[in-house]
Amino acid sequence: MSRIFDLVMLALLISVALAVVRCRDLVAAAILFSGYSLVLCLLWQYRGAPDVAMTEAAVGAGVTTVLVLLAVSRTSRRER
Amino acid sequence: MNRLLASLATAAVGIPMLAGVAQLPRVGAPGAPVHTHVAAQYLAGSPDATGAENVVTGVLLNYRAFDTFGEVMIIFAALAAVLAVLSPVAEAIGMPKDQPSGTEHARHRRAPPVSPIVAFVLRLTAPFIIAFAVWMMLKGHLTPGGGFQGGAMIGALLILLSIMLERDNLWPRVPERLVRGLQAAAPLAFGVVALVGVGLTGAVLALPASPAGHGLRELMMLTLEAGIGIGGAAIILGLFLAIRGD
Amino acid sequence: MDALWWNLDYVAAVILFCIGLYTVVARNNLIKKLLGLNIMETAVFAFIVTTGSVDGGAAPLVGADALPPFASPVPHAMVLTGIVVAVSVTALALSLIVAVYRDHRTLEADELREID
Amino acid sequence: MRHWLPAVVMFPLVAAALTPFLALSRAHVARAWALLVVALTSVGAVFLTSRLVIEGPFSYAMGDWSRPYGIELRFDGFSAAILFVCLIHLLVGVYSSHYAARVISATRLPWYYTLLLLNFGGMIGFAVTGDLFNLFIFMELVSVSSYALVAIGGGRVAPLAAFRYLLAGASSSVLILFCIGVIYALTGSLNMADVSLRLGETQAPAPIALALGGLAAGFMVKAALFPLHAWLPDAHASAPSPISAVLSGVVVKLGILGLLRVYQVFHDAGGAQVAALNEVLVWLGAASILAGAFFALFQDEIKLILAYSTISNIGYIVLGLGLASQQSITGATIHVLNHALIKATLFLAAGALIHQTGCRTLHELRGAGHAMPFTSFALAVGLLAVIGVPPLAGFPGKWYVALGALSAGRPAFAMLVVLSAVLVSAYSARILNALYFQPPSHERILATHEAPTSMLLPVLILAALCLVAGVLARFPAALVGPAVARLIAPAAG
Repeated sequence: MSRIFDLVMLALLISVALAVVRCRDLVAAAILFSGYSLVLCLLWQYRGAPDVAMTEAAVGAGVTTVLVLLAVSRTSRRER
Repeated sequence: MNRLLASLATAAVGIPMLAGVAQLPRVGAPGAPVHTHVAAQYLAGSPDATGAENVVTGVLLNYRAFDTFGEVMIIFAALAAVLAVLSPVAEAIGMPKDQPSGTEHARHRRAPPVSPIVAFVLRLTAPFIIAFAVWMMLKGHLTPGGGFQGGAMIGALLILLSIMLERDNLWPRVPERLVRGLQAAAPLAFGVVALVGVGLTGAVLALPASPAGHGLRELMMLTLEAGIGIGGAAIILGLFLAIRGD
Repeated sequence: MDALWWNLDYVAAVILFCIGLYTVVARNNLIKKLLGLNIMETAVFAFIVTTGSVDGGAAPLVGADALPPFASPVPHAMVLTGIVVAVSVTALALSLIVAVYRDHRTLEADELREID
Repeated sequence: MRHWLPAVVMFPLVAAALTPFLALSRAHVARAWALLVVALTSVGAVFLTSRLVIEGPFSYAMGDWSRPYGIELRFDGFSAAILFVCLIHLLVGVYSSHYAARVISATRLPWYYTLLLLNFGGMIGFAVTGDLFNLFIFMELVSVSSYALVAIGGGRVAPLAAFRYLLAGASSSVLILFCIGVIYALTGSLNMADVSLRLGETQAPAPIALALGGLAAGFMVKAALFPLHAWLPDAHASAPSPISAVLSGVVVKLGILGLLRVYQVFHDAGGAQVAALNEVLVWLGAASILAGAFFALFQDEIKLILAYSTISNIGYIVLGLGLASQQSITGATIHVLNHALIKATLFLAAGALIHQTGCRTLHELRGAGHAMPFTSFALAVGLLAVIGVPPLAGFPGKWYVALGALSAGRPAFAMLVVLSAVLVSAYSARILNALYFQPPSHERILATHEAPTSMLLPVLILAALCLVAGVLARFPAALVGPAVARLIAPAAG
């Protein structure tokens, strides 16, 4: 059973990563990247690494996404 | 043409990786060297050797404290770097006059007002976020969590508060020397603990392991956790304010 | 080939790494390149955490009632530090992007290449 | 005082973190503090090197945890390079007072000195650590401070060049971290000496080849070896001149020192794979020599010529490593140190020319030799040294590499080393011709006077050192000899 959960999470991870890459709107890409970090956080919590999961959630989903959105607000939102 | 080149480069890196990774010990195999060599010693000797039931914090603050010192220096270097790149280039000779930063500030001040719902929810949850972050910082060596996770949480909260309070200029004017002191809290904590460690145990970054020194070891670990937390929060807020253009 | 089936987690990490590398090399927008770099970094972190995992392993908390086997704590310490390094590099990259936009008013690599 | 080794690393870094607290926005306080810190650390470096000469390599267990449970700092022949790191950072600090005040805006100056100290401490940490993950952390610390120092001068090209440098550097760092993860998965330890032993026992050739190839590729990007060099010219040319001197003199050598550590770790494990890597390094080194010198011929901006010259000189060093004979690796290590002095002289002298005349291209700098005699003299000494003219610093490194090529039974590469001096002298002659033998075409050349002493003194000291290092090359060779011998010794396993 545990193997299935792993494979589902990994498949979800890869699909969200592809979505981040293909998405033209940078704000949407930043939000998707925040989702990517949360899926990663869940996977690590399941893998028995609570410290790392918490850090990835707080820093990866939190701070990185806020900084990317801030930079997008000061530059251009659309990727040509 | 560019896409072909990129996919060739990616394949040139990816395929050897797959080949190499396939022969690694099976994922989760208990007999793998990852579990039998150094990690086994850490897990076996952890509570008394390092004074931390959370072995990851024990590794971060005791066995490999020098790594964490390097990590703390890197996040400080990021703050120095961002401020070096984005500080206004006003009066350097021969430099085109940068756009007057005055308009930059005005643009932020006219940012859309924060909706009352967000303001109320934030005022309601702020104390709980702080309580949880401080608890995680100070209990980091017993339960999952630690200095940096608490610091990141307080940093995120300060970012939210800065957006909300700055609009109706309640944002406190903190003297610059205090700000720079808080931002250097983590390297300072490591410097102090290293010196005290040399005094007590004769080795840099060593925490006193003898039963008599357990109380002192606990205090030194808390100093490190608090330094990392406060330093991390101040730096994350500093990064946010710098990239926003203050 | 069954080795690849058992190490599927590693394979997924390598696939993520390749997605990130392709994005950094092929995509045109500087912010998208940066997101690709972040995907590469998180892929390596996923790989390192997975190397430390053990079947039915609990978190490395050796409290009174904790039962072995425990996940290896060293990869967790490495990835914790790695995440901090990643956010540092990302913050600096974003400030460089803002500086580039302030001078050139564009973030597209091909337009920027014509300027210098 | 056996705590010198950790003190030499931690003191400059904690002092760097305190610089903004002490200086706030007063640049002169930051500069004085930085110079004091670098001077004190240099005393420690001299003490450590003297202890190395007396006792041989020694190590220090951080946190009193013995190998492999804690982090171990190890000071061996290659770590003695921190003497040159201290020297160049000291002279760049003195040089920066006048130069930086004009080029960098007042609000950024305190951060300029903070980043310089961080770069300095990170480089020392990288040179003395004996732990793989610690190596990665100090490499990142040096990289982050270098990216920002390239962009601190502002201008149209600098931020973009810094971003490209960041992408190349961060991608190679990620690859290096991945390989450290593979090594940890294989051996369960991060201590270099312990890993080297345990790698010899594992029978998994594919991951060992992956780790070796990945680490080598990552450090090749950091050292800007030929096919992976695209980020260097713009970054080193658009950075402020004192930073270009630090980048080309010290930071680029981080990749070479990394390669040496990789050789030490994989010495017993992959005999065949290490031989294959040597072959790759030999051909890439040769290509780097020619490509760097060739591209330098067609540049008009003086700092771009010097940047491409760095790529060419990295080619000599990597060629020496690839030939894997006692003489060639000793020659490569000597050239790492001497090239740091030469390129620092060249970039600081060129910076003085640009600072006084405001002109950056050879065409505009015509006739500057007569207007600024001392600076141009130092530049000429540096150029002769880069060609490899015997008494000067460029000669011993190349000479040992050529001898090493002969003893390794590959005379073609010895010929390449000697003949490539023609290409190098071509671009050097272009600069000398523009400075001395052309009538000044730019009106500002006539009006300029010599650079201020705070800039002139470091340049002249470095020019003198180019001569001293050329004559006294025996001492670094002796210092590094045993470390190189251990590298060549046949695999124990």
